[in-house]
Amino acid sequence: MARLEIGQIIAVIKEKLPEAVVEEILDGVDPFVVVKAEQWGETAQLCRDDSRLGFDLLSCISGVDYPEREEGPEIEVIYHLDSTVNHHGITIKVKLPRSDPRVASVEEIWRTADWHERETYDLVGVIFEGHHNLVRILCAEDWVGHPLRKDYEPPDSFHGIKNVIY
Amino acid sequence: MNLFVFTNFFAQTGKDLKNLGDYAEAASTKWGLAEPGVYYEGGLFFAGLIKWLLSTTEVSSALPFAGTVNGLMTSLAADGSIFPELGGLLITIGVVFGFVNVFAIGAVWSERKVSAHMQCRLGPMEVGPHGLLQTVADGLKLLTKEDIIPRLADKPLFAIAPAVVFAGVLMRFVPLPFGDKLIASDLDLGLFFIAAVGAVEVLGVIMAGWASNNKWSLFATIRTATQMVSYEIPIGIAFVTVILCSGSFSLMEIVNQQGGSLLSADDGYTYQGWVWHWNLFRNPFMPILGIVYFIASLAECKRAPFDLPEAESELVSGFHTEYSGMRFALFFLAEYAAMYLVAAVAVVIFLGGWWSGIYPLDALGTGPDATIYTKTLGLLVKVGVFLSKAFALVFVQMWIRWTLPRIRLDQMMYVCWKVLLPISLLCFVGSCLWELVSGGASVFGFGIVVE
Amino acid sequence: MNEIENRNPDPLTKNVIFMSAIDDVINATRANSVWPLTFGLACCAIEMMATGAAKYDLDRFGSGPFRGTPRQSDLMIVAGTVTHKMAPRVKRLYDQMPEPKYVIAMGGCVIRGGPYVKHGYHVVKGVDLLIPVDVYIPGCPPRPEALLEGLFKVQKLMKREKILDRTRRTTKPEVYQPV
Amino acid sequence: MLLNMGPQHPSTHGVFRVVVRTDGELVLESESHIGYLHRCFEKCAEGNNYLQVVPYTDRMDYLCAMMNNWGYAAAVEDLAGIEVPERAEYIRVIVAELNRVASHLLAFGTYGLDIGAITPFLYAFRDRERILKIFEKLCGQRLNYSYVRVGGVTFDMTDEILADIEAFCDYFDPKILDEYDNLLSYNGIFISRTSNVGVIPAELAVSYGVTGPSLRGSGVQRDLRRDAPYGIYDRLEFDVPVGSGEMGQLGDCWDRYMVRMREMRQSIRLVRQAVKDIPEGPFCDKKAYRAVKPKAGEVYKRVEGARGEVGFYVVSDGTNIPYRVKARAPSFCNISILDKLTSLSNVMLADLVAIIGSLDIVLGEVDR
Repeated sequence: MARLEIGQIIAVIKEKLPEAVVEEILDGVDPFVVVKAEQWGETAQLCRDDSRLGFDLLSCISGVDYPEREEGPEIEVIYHLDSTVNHHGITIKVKLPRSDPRVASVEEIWRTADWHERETYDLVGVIFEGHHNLVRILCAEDWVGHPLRKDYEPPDSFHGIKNVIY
Repeated sequence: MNLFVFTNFFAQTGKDLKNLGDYAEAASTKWGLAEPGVYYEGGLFFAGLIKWLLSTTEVSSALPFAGTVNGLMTSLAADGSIFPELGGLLITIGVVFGFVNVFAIGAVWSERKVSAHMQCRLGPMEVGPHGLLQTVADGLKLLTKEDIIPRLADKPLFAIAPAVVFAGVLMRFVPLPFGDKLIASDLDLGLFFIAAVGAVEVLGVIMAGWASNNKWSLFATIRTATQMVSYEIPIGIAFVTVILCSGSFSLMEIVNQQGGSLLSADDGYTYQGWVWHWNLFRNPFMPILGIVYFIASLAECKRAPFDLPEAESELVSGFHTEYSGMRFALFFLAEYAAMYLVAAVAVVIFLGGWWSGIYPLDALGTGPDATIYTKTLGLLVKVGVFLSKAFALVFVQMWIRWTLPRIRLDQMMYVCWKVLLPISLLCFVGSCLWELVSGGASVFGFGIVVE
Repeated sequence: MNEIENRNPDPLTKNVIFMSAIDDVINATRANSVWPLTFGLACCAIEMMATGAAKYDLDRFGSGPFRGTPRQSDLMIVAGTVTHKMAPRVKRLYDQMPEPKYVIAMGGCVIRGGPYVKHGYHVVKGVDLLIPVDVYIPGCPPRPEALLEGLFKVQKLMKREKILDRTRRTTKPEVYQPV
Repeated sequence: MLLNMGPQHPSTHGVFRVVVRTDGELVLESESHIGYLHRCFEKCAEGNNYLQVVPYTDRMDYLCAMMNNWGYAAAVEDLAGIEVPERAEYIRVIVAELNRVASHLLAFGTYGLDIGAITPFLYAFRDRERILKIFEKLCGQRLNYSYVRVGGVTFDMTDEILADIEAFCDYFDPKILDEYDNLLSYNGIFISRTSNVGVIPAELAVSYGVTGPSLRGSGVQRDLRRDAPYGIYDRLEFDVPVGSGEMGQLGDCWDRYMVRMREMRQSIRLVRQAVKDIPEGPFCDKKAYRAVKPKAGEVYKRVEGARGEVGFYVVSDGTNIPYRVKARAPSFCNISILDKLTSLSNVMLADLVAIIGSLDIVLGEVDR
């Protein structure tokens, strides 16, 4: 297989799932596409299985909290996909409402998503539907809140240990 | 000091029970150690020592604690002030215990130094010259540490397990010579005793691991049980082969044979003892068997690469994970004592014991024209030769430990059952046939015929 | 003599000269055989390993044997950041060590949270909120020489111990009980 | 039997906890728990300005801090459109490759320790000290250098240090060949302990996001230095060693270990080339050195660290404080495969230690 440019990759996705891509921003430092949250599961499956794309490596899942968006408070989940065969990559974003951020889990497609999704749930509070074990991974089990939300306030003390000292 | 006060006390009470003077006189005549009625004033100990050194008669093993020390005590008892058997017992225990402790302290220090120099380091430097007193400091520190018995542990078992392990090792020193005439007790079944009492140590380790109520300890326990029980077998076969060739279980006897006619010409050894009379060169199978024994003995005393029971990276600290303070120190002592023990047994059964393998050197202090000085010198040489052989093997053990990685449990079992055991059995059969065909000749063709 | 007796009201330590001689011997052995617990948490652990390794060689001072189990160690070098998730374990390991025990807080994170003091919501701001600390070594991470210096400080502390005087330990605050 | 290994355990390379269900010595399944060193890197990054974040990146993967610095700096440079002087690029390659050697040395040493050989550890540290000495001369720190910064590097590389580096290469290159291979790599016990243990098939490795030497040990030809060149790597010659399965199945612990050993040699080769070609000129962008204020936007930048792909996803909202910095830590993905490996085949407890060691994790990076 050959290396594809970003435009060609988007074309392949659009060819199979015409509804999925809602927004594509190609002029930034890093081009990215925004995929409809409801269709993310199918898109992910396509990205891995289509031999022209061949995104077999999920590099990273990041969650970013945007409480002050014009469109309303949002949480973005960013997937950085990579292909070890074709040596190309793509950035896919899924935008979720901040009040109820739910998106399909892709841990069956890329096994590495298991821990990454747990981490995103832990720190940003995105709920990945279909994940087999969506519990906190980095913070303590009984930690309260999602620290990377912009309005997060750390607890004054945790289990009797003073946490804020000034 | 206390020892002698203690002995004297018993001697005083003993006087009332029995006419000790008569007994002592009879004994000294029997041993030919002291002229009857001679009273040693002052310097009692040294007088006895000189008297005993001058004696040429071989000490037999008629009494339970016969042998050198007891012979010495008997000569001391000539004045009727020391009850010989008890004194011999106490001194024997003292000597063995003292040796074990001093050796362990020295060995721990040298292990740390050896490892340090192998690893481009210096090792202990601050306590005493070149850190010589480092282990003493460690030992005293461990003595004064808090002794923790975990709440959920099986308390009685937990408490006595280190003592059982240590006793298991210490008991095996009983039939082990340190040099010519220097033996706690020359048991007739010496090698058998060593092999049998080895099981006590396993028992202690199992007790320790089980009683700790710690899963890591339990793992170590199971590993120890499998390992030590399995490796008893190649060791046992090595013992059997040596016994078969020598015709004796007694360690003294086995060593004496390897030295030839030196001290016991009247016992039927008609040849001069040289290096090739050592058991190692007795037949072509013996060197292989020696290596098998050495490997198995590494496993027996839990040294690398068989240090699975205390594998630090896997089982935290193995069976003594929960032990602190002095109880842990006892395990430590036992480990180093066992290191010396297996090395010394290897020296006895394969490497000619205290014989240097050079006839003139071995002959020092024997014969009709021997003086007190040559006799003393000869004794010292023999002790030196024996200890240096054993220490050389201990050094090899250390060397291996700091070089090789650890093997896995299944590989350890594989090595034992599928490599060492068949090889040792082959060597056993081979040695049998060799003895049968050659009539006891060594591999170099020199006759070793024991009548 | 009166003066000395006044300083030692404890009847057990009345025999001052004898006891101090014993103290000296025992303290000397303790100070020269400080076995640290293998307790590396983060970056400082690498420097702790480097201190034990060839160039700096902690073994020269008798502190070579890093013990894997707290039961056999005298010194806990808390090397690295302590987090809230780890805190109960640190406390438990400290409790498992036999007396007399000492703690070195190695590195900025252990002293007061280091660079994570402001935004590190999950970082314990100083291990002395959990366990009593004897010697603090600043640095991020401290150099091996600094750790050696910390060890000497601990040795100095050990040499001041009185074997029958248990007040030093009991007056140490029970700072934290895991909930 | 349920057995809890860690967080304080000699062989877990820090505060990593595995709960294993065992049947005797056999490990039936395992469950990894991380987060005992969660130091909130991402929260800290949101509270400091772009230049102040650099020291936090050191403390993620403290064994190859240079690469983490570089990853972050490159991300911010892309975002703010800062040109890095050519000399700085060369210096970056030199320090990063030296740091890779230092990191692999430590991996070699601690792996020996895990397997039960203690002496290799000391040997590795002896040689590692030489690299640290060079770094100390260069930037005054032994571990967390913060040397590679946005717009260049902190200090210039003097000729004296270059000479030191060359001397180190001359000393070290033949050394790996002879001493280390004799000591550990081809030791019979070592091979029997590591070959055919913890075999990661290539597909599984990719699916689990395993990168770096652990992925190359499974025979996958993937190295960002060659596949997606950054810095000046496209001007330098080097090979990408991959596992060959010469001692057992492809992708076993021995392969992963050996890839690291061979990579050290390639790193030395790269250092030699960079030292030879290093141009004169400025070593940093003085303006970027004082303040960075990129336009709103986002970037994901990856570099090849000693453990795999170090990625930084940086979002800017136009101020001098990053809106969000997400770090993609290679160890985080690499160690997530552990549970799968124990369920794939029945490993023994000693093998579990060998597998963890061969994945070469740094907990500071796993938990961040």
